[in-house]
Amino acid sequence: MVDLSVEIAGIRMKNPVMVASGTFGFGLEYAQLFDLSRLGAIVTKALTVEPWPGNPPPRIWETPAGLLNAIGLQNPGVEVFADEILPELKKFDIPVIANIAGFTKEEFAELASRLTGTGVSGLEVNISCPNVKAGGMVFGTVPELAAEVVEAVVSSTSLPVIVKLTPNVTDIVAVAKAVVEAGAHALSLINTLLGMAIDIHRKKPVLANVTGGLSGPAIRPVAVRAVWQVSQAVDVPVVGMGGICTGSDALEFILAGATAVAVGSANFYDPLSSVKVVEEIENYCIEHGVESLHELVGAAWKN
Amino acid sequence: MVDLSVEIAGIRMKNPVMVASGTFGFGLEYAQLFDLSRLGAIVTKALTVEPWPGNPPPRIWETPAGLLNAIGLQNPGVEVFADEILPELKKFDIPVIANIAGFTKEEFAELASRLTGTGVSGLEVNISCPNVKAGGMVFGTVPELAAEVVEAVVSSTSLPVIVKLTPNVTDIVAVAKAVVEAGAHALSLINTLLGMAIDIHRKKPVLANVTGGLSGPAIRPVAVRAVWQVSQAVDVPVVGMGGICTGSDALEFILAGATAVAVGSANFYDPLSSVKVVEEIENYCIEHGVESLHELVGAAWKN
Amino acid sequence: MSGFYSEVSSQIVEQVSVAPDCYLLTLKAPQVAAAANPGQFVMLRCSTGYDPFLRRPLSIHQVLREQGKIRFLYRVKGKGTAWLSERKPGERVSLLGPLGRGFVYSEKKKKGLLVGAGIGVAPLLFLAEELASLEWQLVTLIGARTASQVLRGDAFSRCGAVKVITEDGSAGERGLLLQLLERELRENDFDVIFGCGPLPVLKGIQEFSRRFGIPAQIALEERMACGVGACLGCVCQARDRTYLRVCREGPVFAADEVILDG
Amino acid sequence: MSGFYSEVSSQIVEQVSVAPDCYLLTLKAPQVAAAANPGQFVMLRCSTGYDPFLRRPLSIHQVLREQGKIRFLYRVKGKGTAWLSERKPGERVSLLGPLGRGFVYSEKKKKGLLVGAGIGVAPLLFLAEELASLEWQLVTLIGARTASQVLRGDAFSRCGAVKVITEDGSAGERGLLLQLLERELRENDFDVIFGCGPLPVLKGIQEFSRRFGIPAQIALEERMACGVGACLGCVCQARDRTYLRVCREGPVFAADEVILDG
Ligand SMILES: Cc1cc2nc3c(=O)[nH]c(=O)nc-3n(C[C@H](O)[C@H](O)[C@H](O)COP(=O)(O)OP(=O)(O)OC[C@H]3O[C@@H](n4cnc5c(N)ncnc54)[C@H](O)[C@@H]3O)c2cc1C
Ligand SMILES: Cc1cc2nc3c(=O)[nH]c(=O)nc-3n(C[C@H](O)[C@H](O)[C@H](O)COP(=O)(O)OP(=O)(O)OC[C@H]3O[C@@H](n4cnc5c(N)ncnc54)[C@H](O)[C@@H]3O)c2cc1C
Ligand SMILES: Cc1cc2nc3c(=O)[nH]c(=O)nc-3n(C[C@H](O)[C@H](O)[C@H](O)COP(=O)(O)O)c2cc1C
Ligand SMILES: Cc1cc2nc3c(=O)[nH]c(=O)nc-3n(C[C@H](O)[C@H](O)[C@H](O)COP(=O)(O)O)c2cc1C
Ligand code: FES
Ligand code: FES
Repeated sequence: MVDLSVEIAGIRMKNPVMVASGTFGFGLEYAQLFDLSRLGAIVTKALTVEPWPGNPPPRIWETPAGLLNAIGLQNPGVEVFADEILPELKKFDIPVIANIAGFTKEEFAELASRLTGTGVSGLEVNISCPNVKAGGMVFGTVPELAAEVVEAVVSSTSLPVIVKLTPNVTDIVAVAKAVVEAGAHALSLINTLLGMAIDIHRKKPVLANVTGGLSGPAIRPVAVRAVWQVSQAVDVPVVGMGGICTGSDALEFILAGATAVAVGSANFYDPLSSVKVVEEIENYCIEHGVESLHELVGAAWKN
Repeated sequence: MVDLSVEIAGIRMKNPVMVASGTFGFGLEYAQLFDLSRLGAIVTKALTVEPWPGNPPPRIWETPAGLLNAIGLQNPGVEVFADEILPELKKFDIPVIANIAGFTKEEFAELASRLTGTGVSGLEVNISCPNVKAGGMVFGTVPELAAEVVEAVVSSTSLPVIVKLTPNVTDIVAVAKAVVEAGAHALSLINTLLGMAIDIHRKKPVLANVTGGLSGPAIRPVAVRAVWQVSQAVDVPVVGMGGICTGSDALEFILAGATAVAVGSANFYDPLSSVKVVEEIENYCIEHGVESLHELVGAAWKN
Repeated sequence: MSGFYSEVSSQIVEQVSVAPDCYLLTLKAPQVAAAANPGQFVMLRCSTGYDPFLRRPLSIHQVLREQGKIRFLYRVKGKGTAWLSERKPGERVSLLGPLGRGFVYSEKKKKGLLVGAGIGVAPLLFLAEELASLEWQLVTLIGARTASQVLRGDAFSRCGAVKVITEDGSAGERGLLLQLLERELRENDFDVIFGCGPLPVLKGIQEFSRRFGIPAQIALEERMACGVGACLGCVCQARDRTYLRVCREGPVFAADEVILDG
Repeated sequence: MSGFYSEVSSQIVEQVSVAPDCYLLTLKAPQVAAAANPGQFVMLRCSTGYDPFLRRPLSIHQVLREQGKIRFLYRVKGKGTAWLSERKPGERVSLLGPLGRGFVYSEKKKKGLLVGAGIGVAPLLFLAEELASLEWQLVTLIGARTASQVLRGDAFSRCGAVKVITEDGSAGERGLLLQLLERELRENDFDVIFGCGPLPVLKGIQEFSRRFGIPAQIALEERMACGVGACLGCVCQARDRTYLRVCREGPVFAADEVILDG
């Protein structure tokens, strides 16, 4: 028996495979396709204080081995989530991590305190969304601003706090260190790369929002590099994501230093990919005589 | 007849399609495959002051819709280039742009002055190579350092100076403005994204250099976004590159604000892709009643 | 309405070209055949690797329930549909479905007007066959650029009357589909309109529905990533300016429910 | 040596499986057939889209000059070769070649020892046939894990003597190729050794070449992007520690010219 269980910031997971925020809705959409409790954790779509309409369409565009999205945080707001959606999700035996997005530091604090005690297992602080004008990625690109947000969140909740970083920076390690200093219990990386596409027939940007976030296999090398750099520089666990489609992809992140991983855009390619990733990691461990996943975390730089 | 000719920093090109540095050698490797003079310009592999051995292998790794490379500037040095290679290249009726890479500001200046008067049509200043320890990308990530290098180059040569930017920064517009201020006559963007891959069987990074530069269709959305942002912020022409494989890809860059484009990794996919891109741009212009390519430059934000 | 869906690997039974660039694809997919309602769609993976990466939405065109088969009618637009068109009987494709909310209709006999432009007839045949089996009285209007693009006319005529109009007059009348629609609504009585086609046609249906006071349902298209309501990528605008997911609240909407843009 | 190459779209004439996961592919490619030397390779595009993005290098296994055909012998390793193995006669593939510097040999009759491990026999058959036509005296040593992996033994035996060794003894002797090589060199005289196979075999050849004082030429492999010397991606280390391009200075090197790592 391979021990695949991991703990991220106090959140105990039976295996290291989560689904990435925004790519799995609130989980319920996929509940009939497979038993959600086969996953390590579910991360929700970003929640804002008020219900938020999001950006006008078109919101997505396919690119080579990836896609651009500019959803713009559409969500029913934290109240509806806590009162109506979370009770449904709790029926599954699986930690639920709420991805939160404030437009101000104060909103981040408000979201954190509102969700405390509701039964979510942790918070993922989204200071890296490239698709909103206020807040969003801006917080995540300046170490000082990022730290302020994290301090506000940590002081408003007893929940484990995972901070999600953007790769659209010169020095992701500097941001990582700043938020860990500010109290983050774990980091998750990466959010999408800022990109865009142009419709050559209309001679206009394809997305109504002009720019969007690039995700999918295309960005995997950038994500692995970010995990490699950050996991060596900080002492908190890292959740790796960015283009993970298969068990081998996930293992790249784990060997690079991730304690857990999230499957994002691959859910679109194959909605069963997250559970397949779990199986493939397990098979790899068996083949390689690995008894506990911990032996693999960061092995590419530890050994 | 469509007028495809463009001028970049005084370099007159019969069409806007170049080949990107490092993906086309010194051009001679491809000379027997097609008539090089069908292109707008050739950009050489990076030149250093001394012959440079480059990084140990493995140096390349395929990734979804792209590849990682860590060549590390292997080249025979500027002397051999000027004395032995350039005379061969001059036989073709096509501007040759020398890509230069110094490990110090002084070396950049030396390269610039050595190449002045040799017959190259311009310099592309590579302050964005992610694959060397000293110099390289570091210059390109700090606006002040970038500006210093550009000043040193501009004051050492009468040649047109194109500065090549890295996308691995929080704010590419800030770097662009700094180098234009410092005297750059044109900008080219983007160089590769910093990435890496891990061999899950050996449990080690795949590349001997650990990290490498990500190129190919995978990065195109990031490159188009960079061109869109920078071309609106500066008054010098922009050469767009990053994942261009087809005429439509090239047109995305032109509509986003690029006056010229470069075909890079696509040369590996199809060594004739650069000439096909020229043809496809021409056909598009005919279909869309475009008489001069200039009508299209930046049309996605101008109109 | 958005009931059970599954991910299945389905075997191709037949693939025939029915017009230039248009194919009729028959798959063995008993679960989908059993669960599908007219107007629903599936997400089909159109590659073996990552190119293209996203699945492609295709309407369920016809269901052969007893045989456990489903049919798609599609036009080759880009690389996904081109890949699909090269698949041969015996090969398998991965599909997710049935998805979305289809057409809504009563079991009682009524008079229905079906309006399909070009490849827009795709979701309408399944509907026509269901309604015909409920003994609805149907008129189907098919519009196309030219005769070869008039798709599946025979199959529709087994369900009721069919009127064809082409832009070049090479089949049926000469003119635009919306002209035919207007005349039809002027001359005959209908309880409901069901339409599918490009945006101008949908807008026309929306307008005539309002003007003639006849409820209409239209099937929308939007680029999709997940197809199941999870990514919020495929929205259209509701009358109250909120966003509705085409894959979940749609793809079929009451015509007066949505704002059609662009 | 690295002469004229071109980019051609070649028609597949035949594709047969010659062992588990191993295929013999015949293409119509008169230009390549006319220009190729033993040891050279081509870069084959193994997708219609961008997955995989890079072409795959394959050695020219056999040339049927009068017919304008070339053959490849390849093993399915990953997605590129898997894609190739699914191609059918009549389809076309895009290839660039012939590329690189092949084996060097004199027109005068000599005694040659060919050493091929597993799929490493691929570039050797073309060489064997050329040398045989120059009336060289040849011995070919073929090593494999098991009988089914002994490839093209018949074809080699038309060019000279063939000795087979397998790890499990299911064909020929039981043992390792390098043991057979050592004995052969001890017992018989050769003017030159030509080898291809995985790294340990190449290293063994390098060592025996030195020990027995017989010049050897070995065909190397390295991941390639351009295949024509432009990208500097495929280097190996020369004895003087500079880097040589496997695609241009190689893929065939004098054994004492390169440092084999890893
Ligand atoms: C619910 C639903 C049901 C459908 N049912 C059917 C059906 O039954 N039959 C059928 O034939 N089709 C149907 N479609 C449309 C079908 O999904 C598309 O034609 C298909 O996805 C095209 O994929 P492709 O890979 O072939 O083309 P792509 O390569 O994706 O696109 C082809 C070209 O069109 C351009 N393009 C695509 N979309 C846009 C856009 N929104 N704006 C600007 N340019 C664009 C692309 O850039 C590209 O150049 C349906 C769509 C939806 C949403
Ligand atoms: C000059 C030359 C001639 C060749 N001739 C032949 C021939 O005649 N016949 C033949 O069968 N093969 C030949 N090869 C090898 C052949 O090119 C490869 O097997 C092929 O490119 C594999 O492509 P693929 O897409 O099938 O596998 P890929 O998907 O590219 O690789 C398969 C697996 O191997 C792993 N992998 C590949 N390379 C490495 C590496 N360097 N380090 C670690 N992991 C790696 C990949 O990650 C992947 O998991 C030749 C190679 C060269 C350089
Ligand atoms: C459609 C879509 C919506 C997303 N929404 C969110 C979000 O609400 N909050 C967030 O932190 N990340 C969001 N992301 C980013 C993903 O969680 C993930 O970080 C990113 O897509 C990289 O992983 P991938 O390449 O596996 O998709 C979204 C991504 C996509 C594709
Ligand atoms: C193998 C390889 C070598 C490269 N060498 C250089 C170089 O020497 N100097 C430079 O400025 N850019 C170099 N580049 C970057 C390219 O010129 C180009 O900016 C980048 O690859 C993005 O374009 P592409 O996606 O079309 O390849 C290299 C890229 C590759 C793939
Ligand atoms: S396609 Fe994902 S919500 Fe509709
Ligand atoms: S593969 Fe490009 S130099 Fe050899």
